[in-house]
Amino acid sequence: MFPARVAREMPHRYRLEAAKCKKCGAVFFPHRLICRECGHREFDTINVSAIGKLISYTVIHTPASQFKDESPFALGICEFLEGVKITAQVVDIAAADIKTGMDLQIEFRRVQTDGHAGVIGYGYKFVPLI
Amino acid sequence: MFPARVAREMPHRYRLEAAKCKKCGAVFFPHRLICRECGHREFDTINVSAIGKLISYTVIHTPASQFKDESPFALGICEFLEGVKITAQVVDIAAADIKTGMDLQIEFRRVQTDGHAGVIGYGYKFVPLI
Amino acid sequence: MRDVAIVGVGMQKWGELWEKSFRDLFVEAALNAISDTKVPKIDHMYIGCMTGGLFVGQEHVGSIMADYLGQKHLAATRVESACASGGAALRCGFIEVASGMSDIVLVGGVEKMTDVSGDGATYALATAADQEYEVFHGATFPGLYALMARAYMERYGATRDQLSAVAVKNHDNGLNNPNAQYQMKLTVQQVNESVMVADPLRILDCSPITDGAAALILCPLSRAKEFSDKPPIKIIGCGMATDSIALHDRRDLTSLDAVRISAEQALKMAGKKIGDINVTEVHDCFTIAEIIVSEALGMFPAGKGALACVNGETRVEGKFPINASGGLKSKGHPVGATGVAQAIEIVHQLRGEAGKRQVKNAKIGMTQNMGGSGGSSVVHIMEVA
Amino acid sequence: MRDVAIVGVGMQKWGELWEKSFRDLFVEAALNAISDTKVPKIDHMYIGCMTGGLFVGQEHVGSIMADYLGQKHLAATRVESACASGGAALRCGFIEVASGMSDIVLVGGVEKMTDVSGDGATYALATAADQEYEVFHGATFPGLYALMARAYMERYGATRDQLSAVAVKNHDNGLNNPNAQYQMKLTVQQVNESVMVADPLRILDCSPITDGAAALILCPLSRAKEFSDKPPIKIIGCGMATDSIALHDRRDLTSLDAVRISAEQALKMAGKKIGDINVTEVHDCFTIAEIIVSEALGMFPAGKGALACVNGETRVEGKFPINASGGLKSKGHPVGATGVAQAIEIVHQLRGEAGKRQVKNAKIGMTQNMGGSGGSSVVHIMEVA
Ligand SMILES: [Zn+2]
Ligand SMILES: [Zn+2]
Repeated sequence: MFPARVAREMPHRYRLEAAKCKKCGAVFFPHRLICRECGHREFDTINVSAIGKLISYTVIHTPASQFKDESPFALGICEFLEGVKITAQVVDIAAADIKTGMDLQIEFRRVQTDGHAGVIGYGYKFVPLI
Repeated sequence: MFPARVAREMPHRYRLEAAKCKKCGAVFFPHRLICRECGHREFDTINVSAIGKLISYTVIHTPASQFKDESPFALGICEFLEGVKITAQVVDIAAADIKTGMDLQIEFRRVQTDGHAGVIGYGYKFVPLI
Repeated sequence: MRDVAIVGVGMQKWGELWEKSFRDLFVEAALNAISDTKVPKIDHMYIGCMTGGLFVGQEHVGSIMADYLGQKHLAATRVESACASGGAALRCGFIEVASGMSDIVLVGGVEKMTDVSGDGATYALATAADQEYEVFHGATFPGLYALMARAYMERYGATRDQLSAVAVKNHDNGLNNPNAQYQMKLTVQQVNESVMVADPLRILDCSPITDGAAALILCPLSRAKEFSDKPPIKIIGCGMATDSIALHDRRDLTSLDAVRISAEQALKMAGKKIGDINVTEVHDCFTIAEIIVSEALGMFPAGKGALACVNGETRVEGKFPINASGGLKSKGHPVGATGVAQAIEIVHQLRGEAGKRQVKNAKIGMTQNMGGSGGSSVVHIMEVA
Repeated sequence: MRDVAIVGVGMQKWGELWEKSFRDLFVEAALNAISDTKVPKIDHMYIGCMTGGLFVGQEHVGSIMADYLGQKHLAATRVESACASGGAALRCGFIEVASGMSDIVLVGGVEKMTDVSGDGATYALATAADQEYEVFHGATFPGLYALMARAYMERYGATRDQLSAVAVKNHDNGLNNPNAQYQMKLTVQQVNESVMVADPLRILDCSPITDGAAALILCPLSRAKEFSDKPPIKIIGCGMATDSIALHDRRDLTSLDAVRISAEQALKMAGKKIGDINVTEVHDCFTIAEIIVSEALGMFPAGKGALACVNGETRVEGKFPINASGGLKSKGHPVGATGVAQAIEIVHQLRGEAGKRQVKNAKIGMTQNMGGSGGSSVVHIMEVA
């Protein structure tokens, strides 16, 4: 059985579900109960598009314990068509080849081998376009 | 090397050192920087006497994880001649034989096998008089 | 100091709310409170939360909750006093409005306790006790209250049945509270025979592990009519006190001095006597706690609290109705939220909207919220303005 | 609201204080603050602490600290806003005295960070970020500020040398502060060549892991002469704001809106403009933070903060002296204590007792304390009364 914490985040982490405000159209990832832009409380569920633009990145050399084995690893923020920005690891590319402004694609991967929650965590990572 | 946290508590946990207010004589275990009774800030170091009187006890059936192996175990509060009261496990006696008001003696034992701090913790426990 | 009123309240049905995250729990309760009013915006927010760090790996509680509440840039302060975090947050909110620093303040409380294992929750809760001189030796919260219970029973001759009567009474009340986690009737025998947790306390002496949140809206009394058509509830007394963190450092295991002192302060500020209070919510984290608290508040002499409950004096129709909501025992105990939810129950009682658990002619109400084994206590007194 | 003054301050030399426990650290600083005054007793206490739970397994911080401070039954409230916990505690204390609820309030801050491993500290600090949408993916605090640093450098053409200039300046100041953790001179080259932590940030861009505490005493300005012969320092402005907890949810990675808004609030309350401020302590948890904060405060236009530091404008003798104390970078950063220690430095500066790091003719001072990657900010403005 999945721990509740993993199950709860599955729509976002596994299916990239976002919430689009029915009133003003603002998009939030993950979902919210009230729109940060207009205060409306009803949303449509949409999916974040698969390709985003990298707006900044870093290479982390001193991670928390559950990421020790992968260190150093790149972490970036991508901006997507819907207006949402997402933080995730940038993988399958050498650090020297990562450039701000490049397009990256979202893929489903194992993220943590064993977090403080004591479970294997799966979710999205950014990879280069094929 | 001892972690700092263990070394810091050694005077209290290993040697039962208490602080006696130089002004009003109140005794504190562990030490304090200011007397809770009179506000004085100078103390003499004394040792808590080895035998105390049990003023209440319980038998814990649902402990935190580092005490799982010993569950159920008795925990009591003893009052000592110097006026201090101390909480510790009551061991080497069947739960049914523990009585409020009985005299118990302090002994040095292993207390935790592996706490959240990740170290083996030694300290005092209460045992019956020989 | 300006007069301060509660003009809106909100929570949700509490329980093991696996589908609701820490942030969603809080936002849901806060939106319910906002919807209970006509306030246009919030000026400041206080959030009671005992340990977001250990329960969900999330501190910086003010920032995340202001963000997800959709209140851009809202200043928000998280407040902690163990299980009295909610009461401490209410005190801060009261002072913020009384001072004139802010007009509209949201006071909330939240705890998400079921994302960790039972062991993990036991560890997290034990951080309210002395980590080095209680917890290191194996003390748990039921264990500390068990030490108080045995001392009380031996000194005053209180019985197992008398402890159980507290749980039975609170579950009877909780049956009439749709937001309660456990809406089920208990018998003395069921409590007496339930699984041992820390002798003499059994599982049905203990409040449960709960996910939940609660929130209320404060404003200057002079502006209350702008924001609500319901009767404004004025905060007339506020007291807070601490005691030694370690139970063994108290002068007496069967007394709760922080409770006594915080109640004396609040009564003095309100200009009331305990006999003036019509309805009270107290911190019954364990059956023994409600008994000793009722004595510390001055309702009953030392050693007589257990019998008073058995005699019905603390029932909804009694002289001192205690925990008409069902208390922590039946309603649940998401530690950071509890103090705020206590105030919400008093608001419902004073507004006359408590339904089947309504205390008749309730004009003045009191809340008592406790941290740890009595290391802190916060008391509020409210009346219909 | 009553006028409020700071009449006493205390801390200790910060560092890796292995021999001092969580409780002793706090009590030592609090006793030093009390000894700096003639106050007979404390009416209430606020304690800033980010995560006693994760660093030392101790919550219920108010109870344990009141107990070990020897102040029987003193009401004490712990306040958290991540690394801005100290600033948030000062805001609460200011309001408590301003309201008339209490006359003498001790505001303290404490963090004991070296009882856990480096990994453990990284985890504990990361709970100030979004646990589910940043930390889950591997974000650390240096990592988040590194994302800001790269965006800033690429947008404005800031250089590696310019980041390093901030560290060099703050270490130069720290040489003159006997309480600073690192009293050592740095060169641009040393910073540039130090170990990489999160590209482009290196270890000497980062504030250290520190054990420490700080405390100050507040009272109504009208009573300040009773308690101290030193010039009372009046709090004339107080601002606080939040922003999204996740860095990626901000409108712009190179701005800090919570800082800008909290500063605007405080300046408005004080009736001052940024040009009126003679001395400022800001939250330089990383070199890039000081640069962006100096812009958000309105000292320099966006993109010009890095150059302003290089040009000496933020040195003790510059137009806008920043972090004369050495800042978090040299003084150390026990997260819950930092905001309180910033106020202590301003008190020393306004009293004219800052020795070799004294800013000339300092009459008005400002503190800016930040939580997380900018998810909260608290600003205070003070002047010699
Ligand atoms: Zn909208
Ligand atoms: Zn003394």
